[in-house]
Amino acid sequence: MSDNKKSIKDIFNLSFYVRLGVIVVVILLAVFLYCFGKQHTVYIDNRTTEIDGVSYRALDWAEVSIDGMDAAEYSPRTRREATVMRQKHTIHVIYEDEDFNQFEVEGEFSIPLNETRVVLSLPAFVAGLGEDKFITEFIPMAQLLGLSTGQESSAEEQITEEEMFGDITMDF
Amino acid sequence: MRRNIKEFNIREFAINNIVPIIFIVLCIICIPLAGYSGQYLVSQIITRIMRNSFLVLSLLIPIMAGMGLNFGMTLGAMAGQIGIIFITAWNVVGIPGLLLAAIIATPIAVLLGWFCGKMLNMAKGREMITSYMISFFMNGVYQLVVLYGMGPVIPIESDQVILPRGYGVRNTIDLINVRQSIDTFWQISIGGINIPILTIIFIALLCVVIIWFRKTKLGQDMRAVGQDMEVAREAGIKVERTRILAIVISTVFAAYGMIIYLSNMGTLNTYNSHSQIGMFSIAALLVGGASVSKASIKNVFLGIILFHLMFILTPQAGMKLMGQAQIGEYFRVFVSYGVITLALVLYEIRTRREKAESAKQLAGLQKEGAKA
Amino acid sequence: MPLLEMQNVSKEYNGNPVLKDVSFKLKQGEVLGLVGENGAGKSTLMNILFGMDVIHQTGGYGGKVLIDGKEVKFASPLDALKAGIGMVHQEFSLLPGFTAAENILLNREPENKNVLSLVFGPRTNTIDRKELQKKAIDAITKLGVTLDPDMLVSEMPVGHKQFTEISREISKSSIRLLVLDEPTAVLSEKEAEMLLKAIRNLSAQGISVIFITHRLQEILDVCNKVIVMRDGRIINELDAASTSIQEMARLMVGREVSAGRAKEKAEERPLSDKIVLSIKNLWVDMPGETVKDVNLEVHQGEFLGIGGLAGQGKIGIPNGIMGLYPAGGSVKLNGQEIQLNNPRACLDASLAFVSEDRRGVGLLLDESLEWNVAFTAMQTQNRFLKQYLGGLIKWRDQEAIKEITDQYINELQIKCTSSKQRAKELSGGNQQKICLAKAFALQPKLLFVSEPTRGIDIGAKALVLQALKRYNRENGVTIVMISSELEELRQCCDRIAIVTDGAISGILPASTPSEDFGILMVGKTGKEAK
Amino acid sequence: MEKVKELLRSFGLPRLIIAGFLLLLFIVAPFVEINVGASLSDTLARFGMNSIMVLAMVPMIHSGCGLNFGLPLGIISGLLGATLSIETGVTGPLSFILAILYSTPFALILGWGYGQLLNRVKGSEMMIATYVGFSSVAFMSIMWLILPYSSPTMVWGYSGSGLRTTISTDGFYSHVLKDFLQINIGTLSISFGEILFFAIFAFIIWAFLHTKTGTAMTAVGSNPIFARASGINVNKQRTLSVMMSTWLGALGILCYQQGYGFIQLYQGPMYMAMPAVSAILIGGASVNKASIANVIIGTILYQGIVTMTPSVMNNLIHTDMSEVLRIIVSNGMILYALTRKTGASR
Repeated sequence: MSDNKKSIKDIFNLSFYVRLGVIVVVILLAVFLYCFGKQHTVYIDNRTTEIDGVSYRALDWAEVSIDGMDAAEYSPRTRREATVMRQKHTIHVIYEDEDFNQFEVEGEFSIPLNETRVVLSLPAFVAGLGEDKFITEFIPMAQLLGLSTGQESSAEEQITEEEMFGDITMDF
Repeated sequence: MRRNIKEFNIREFAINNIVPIIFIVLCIICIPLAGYSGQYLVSQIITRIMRNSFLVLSLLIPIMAGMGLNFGMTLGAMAGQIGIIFITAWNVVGIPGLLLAAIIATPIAVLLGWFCGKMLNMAKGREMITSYMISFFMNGVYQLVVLYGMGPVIPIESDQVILPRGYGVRNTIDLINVRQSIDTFWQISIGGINIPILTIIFIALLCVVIIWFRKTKLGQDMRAVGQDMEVAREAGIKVERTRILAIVISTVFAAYGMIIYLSNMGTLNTYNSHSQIGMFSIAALLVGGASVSKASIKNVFLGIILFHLMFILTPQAGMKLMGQAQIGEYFRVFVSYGVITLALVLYEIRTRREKAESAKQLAGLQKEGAKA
Repeated sequence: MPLLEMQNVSKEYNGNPVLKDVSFKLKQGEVLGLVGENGAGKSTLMNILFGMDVIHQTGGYGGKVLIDGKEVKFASPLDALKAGIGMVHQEFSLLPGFTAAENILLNREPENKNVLSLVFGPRTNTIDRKELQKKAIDAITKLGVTLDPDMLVSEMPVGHKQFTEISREISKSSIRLLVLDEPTAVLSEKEAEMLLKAIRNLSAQGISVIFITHRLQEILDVCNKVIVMRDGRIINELDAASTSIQEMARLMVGREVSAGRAKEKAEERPLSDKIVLSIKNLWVDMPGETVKDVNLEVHQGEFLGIGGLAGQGKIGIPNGIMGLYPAGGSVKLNGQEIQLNNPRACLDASLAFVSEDRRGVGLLLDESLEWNVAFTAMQTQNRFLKQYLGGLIKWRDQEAIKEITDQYINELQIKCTSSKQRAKELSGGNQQKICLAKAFALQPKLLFVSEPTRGIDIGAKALVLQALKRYNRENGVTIVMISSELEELRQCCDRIAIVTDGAISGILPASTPSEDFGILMVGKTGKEAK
Repeated sequence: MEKVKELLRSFGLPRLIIAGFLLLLFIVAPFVEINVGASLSDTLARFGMNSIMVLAMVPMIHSGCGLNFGLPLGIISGLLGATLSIETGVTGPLSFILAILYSTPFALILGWGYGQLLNRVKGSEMMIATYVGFSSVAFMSIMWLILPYSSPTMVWGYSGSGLRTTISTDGFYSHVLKDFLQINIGTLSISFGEILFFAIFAFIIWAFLHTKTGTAMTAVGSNPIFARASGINVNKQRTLSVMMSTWLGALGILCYQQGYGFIQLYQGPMYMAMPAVSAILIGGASVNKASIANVIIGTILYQGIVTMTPSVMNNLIHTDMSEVLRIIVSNGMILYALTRKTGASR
């Protein structure tokens, strides 16, 4: 009977630590993959915005490039989207003010980990506000206005019995 | 006398390989009927080998442990799908996304496999029907989790994944962000046919793992348990535990296989992608000449090639022959089920015939005695 | 100091003593022959030595087992293995798809350590094939036989399987004592010779052997001493060099004729000239009880016993005739050829059979006693049926069935709550009586009864035997009874046939002294006795 | 106390849970504004539709062939009978009788072949039966497309060939049994026609099991070696039982169609064996023992749950989980029966 009782030494042997290590490594890997592989959509917004009671006017003309990708031109009230992975990004903005003076601003920003879609306000960025100010959570217009999306009523999907057992003519 | 032996061998060979032979004949008939170009067929076959071989390979280990065809591999597929649902909801893309899905799927698959193994230990001698029913039962549990649990109980927020009503996962999920990310990561083109090297590396790796596994102590124990549980038990092998491990390993591989499969397909049918996977994988393996008690890597690849050739050809052949593609579609379903039935029946009959051999020997002995 | 010593070992099963006061010593390198009839207590003795579960579950044993002079009590066979005791059983415990080497080192394979085993546990170490091969060859050489380590067990002749089994035991490094249970029973003569040589080899290397066999010549050939057991006692300890087959055989079966038993002996009756059943060149493929070539004639109204040691084929005879196992040859009942492999034909010819496998063949365990008693008669003879619509509908006649069942319950004193009770709820003895009732209900002309007293208590035994005897004497039904217990046969039978190696080795009147039967049982008539 | 325990054991825990659950549903029902009378009549109507298919399990369980997962084969015979009957154009109750007559030879021939097959694979009947059922459904899917049916009620309108996936039995035998002898008491309506139809066949099976042949069949299932030693031709009995099961399966689907109002072709019969199998198991049968009582209790419990859960659930938590629950309960029941040690006494 004495064989069946494992002493503490038997449990905490090398194998135990290696296993623990492997589990930790796998969990760390998972966290890393989550951060690394998560895709974010950045809506770069060039429109007049009001933050903390201060109004920032839209830029008259701007050329923006994120992470050195192809630059895009922005006139006032433009919104373009960029899909990026990871959290930390660089942004490079060339803009003109009313007097056609060109300025070049380069900066870094990081997207909150669990935000899939964020809005980056160019005027706020150029004005040199903090990261938490010029990056805001993306709220769909319809939801903002309190409307139903219309999708809701049409797309209520019904799961029927056949679907539960699978279609026998499916491809494989 | 010599000639006799040779004839006997050919007949024996034909009987033992009746399923692959039927398929080869079927494909030979269908190729001219369907009228596809060789290049198209080859590229299709390659795509499908890449898509499915991981799934089919996952069946090998339970066969080695004498537990028959693991219809419970559907459980692994479910685990893989849950992983995929999570990464899609989180918007983790590309190969990192798939890796993350695999990491999420692993503990779920281990748990499900353990449950399945426990159940099968309670139903020794009828593992196959039981694993089949387990897949049905767990399908219900999966529906419960995915259709009602995801959203309110398991926190998932994503319009891409969750139904507009606020809970439950959509019927189909577009996997655009992970679609073929493994295949296109490193791909070379030979004669207009794209060959995904990374996928091939993965599959080759699994083959190596299986070959290596056969050489381990655990692999040896599984073969022992598969041949005779009582003898293995007497020798001190933990039979029950070994059987559970076989199912767990199979389930985990099936989960990875499902992730590869889905990433290749590019869409997830939340409620039925998994349900037919087990059936098709098993049919493919049997088409390759495997039986309930014996299967090798060779069977897997031959099986996938033949089975999918038929899969690609029949709708077109049906179209040309009968004017209805649907006939071909039903035909391939019929063939899949038919192959499984035939293989199971042949296996039973063969086992029976072996048992009857000893009586013949005795009768022979008696005759010899009478002569002498 | 002796390697193994047993002191006053005794054992009871449910109050029945099966081992009484067994004491012996075994020195290192000695070969001890152990002989005795089935049920003499040999297997119980070995079970005690190995600490088998049956022993613990039935209340342990009395006396002492000493190894190297120290008392041991093994909790399980694994403990016995650790102490260096190995056993080779009669049934092979081999994996057909493994090679000899793999079987020899089953679950003791040498391993190559690898990194993955730290994560996934030691079972992911790979097997060191070379080392495995080497160890296997070592064991085979130690045994001194020729055996290809790469041969699959399924392709081996029986002898090689036996060698593989023994090699497995001696490949265990600590092995000091090897128990061989009838190792030569399945071997050809040549193979048996090789095995005997191997035993001598082992003995020369200092391994002690306990050799259980029915082939007495082999005992003389290899053993240093012989222990003869009977009825749970050691009857005599003999020096193998100075004994003879006759002496051993006599000791094995010989019984002191007590006054009480003599009365039970069957009275001598004149044998009818009419032959009811004649069997010619019968072979039966019954696993473990193969019948090779049986020729036998049964006379009208007699009570014929068939005896012999277990595994020799006596049980195969009725099972083959009644179509339960594949059989061939010719069987004639009253001159009419009976179709073999067709149970219905036998039943239609008024043969009946009480199987030795009560639970497997003899009873519908999940059904009522009524069904068990009446079923066969109903199906084969259309009795206990009410017929409607001119016989189109044959309705079960519940009253008639109950009547006949109650009749037999009274006659055979079957203990049950009612005739509706399910058969599996009865005790072994009462189940056996139900089997008899089923056969009697068939009103057969000839009745085969196979091992009617196996596994039932003494009281029930006597009742069953009495019932059979009465049925034979009063109804004039010819009975052929197969039993492993010679004494039992001698109580009821007129003549007793002995089966050895799948054939009849002799038929003697029941009054013949039991030594003569003993000789018939153990010897391949004459050849080994000479 | 011991007796209560014994009773509980014999009744089986899962069965108790299911019965308790159903009882709970009926208790809760009035509080969530569900008409108990209507629910009851619904349950009974479903009982009438499904009971014969459940009854079809009995002969094969009795002969030891296990649960008839190959029921789709019987259903296909029924479908052949149904489509042939409609093809002739006969309407009204007569078409129902015709459908039964037409399906009988198919059921007997298919059942015979199926029985022969099962005799060759003793010990793993259930797995092979499942796949025989599936292959036959797939095969018939092809047949429905190419068989030369011409009745406009059945073939696809636009192509003029191939049968529709669902065919209405309106004007033919829709509700022939359901409307026969229907009695309405308040909200409760009971169709005695269906129940009578079931009762007739249940009686026939019960009576059959009391005849010589029926006794032999039971013995074959109870202990095939005993039966063989008693001179019974085991294979013949098994084949007979399979033929009976298949024929009852054919009748069962016809009975189902008349209540449901539609004939479902193609993949329709695929998974129809599962509800029938789990119903009889819920009723207290095991893999090798079943009685008519098991059929009745099982069908009522199973159909009761199927009808009650959706309405109660919907009114209670505004979520219809009933379909999923049904899958879990019915397959869980089959799983329970398969993994029970006593189920494998042979």
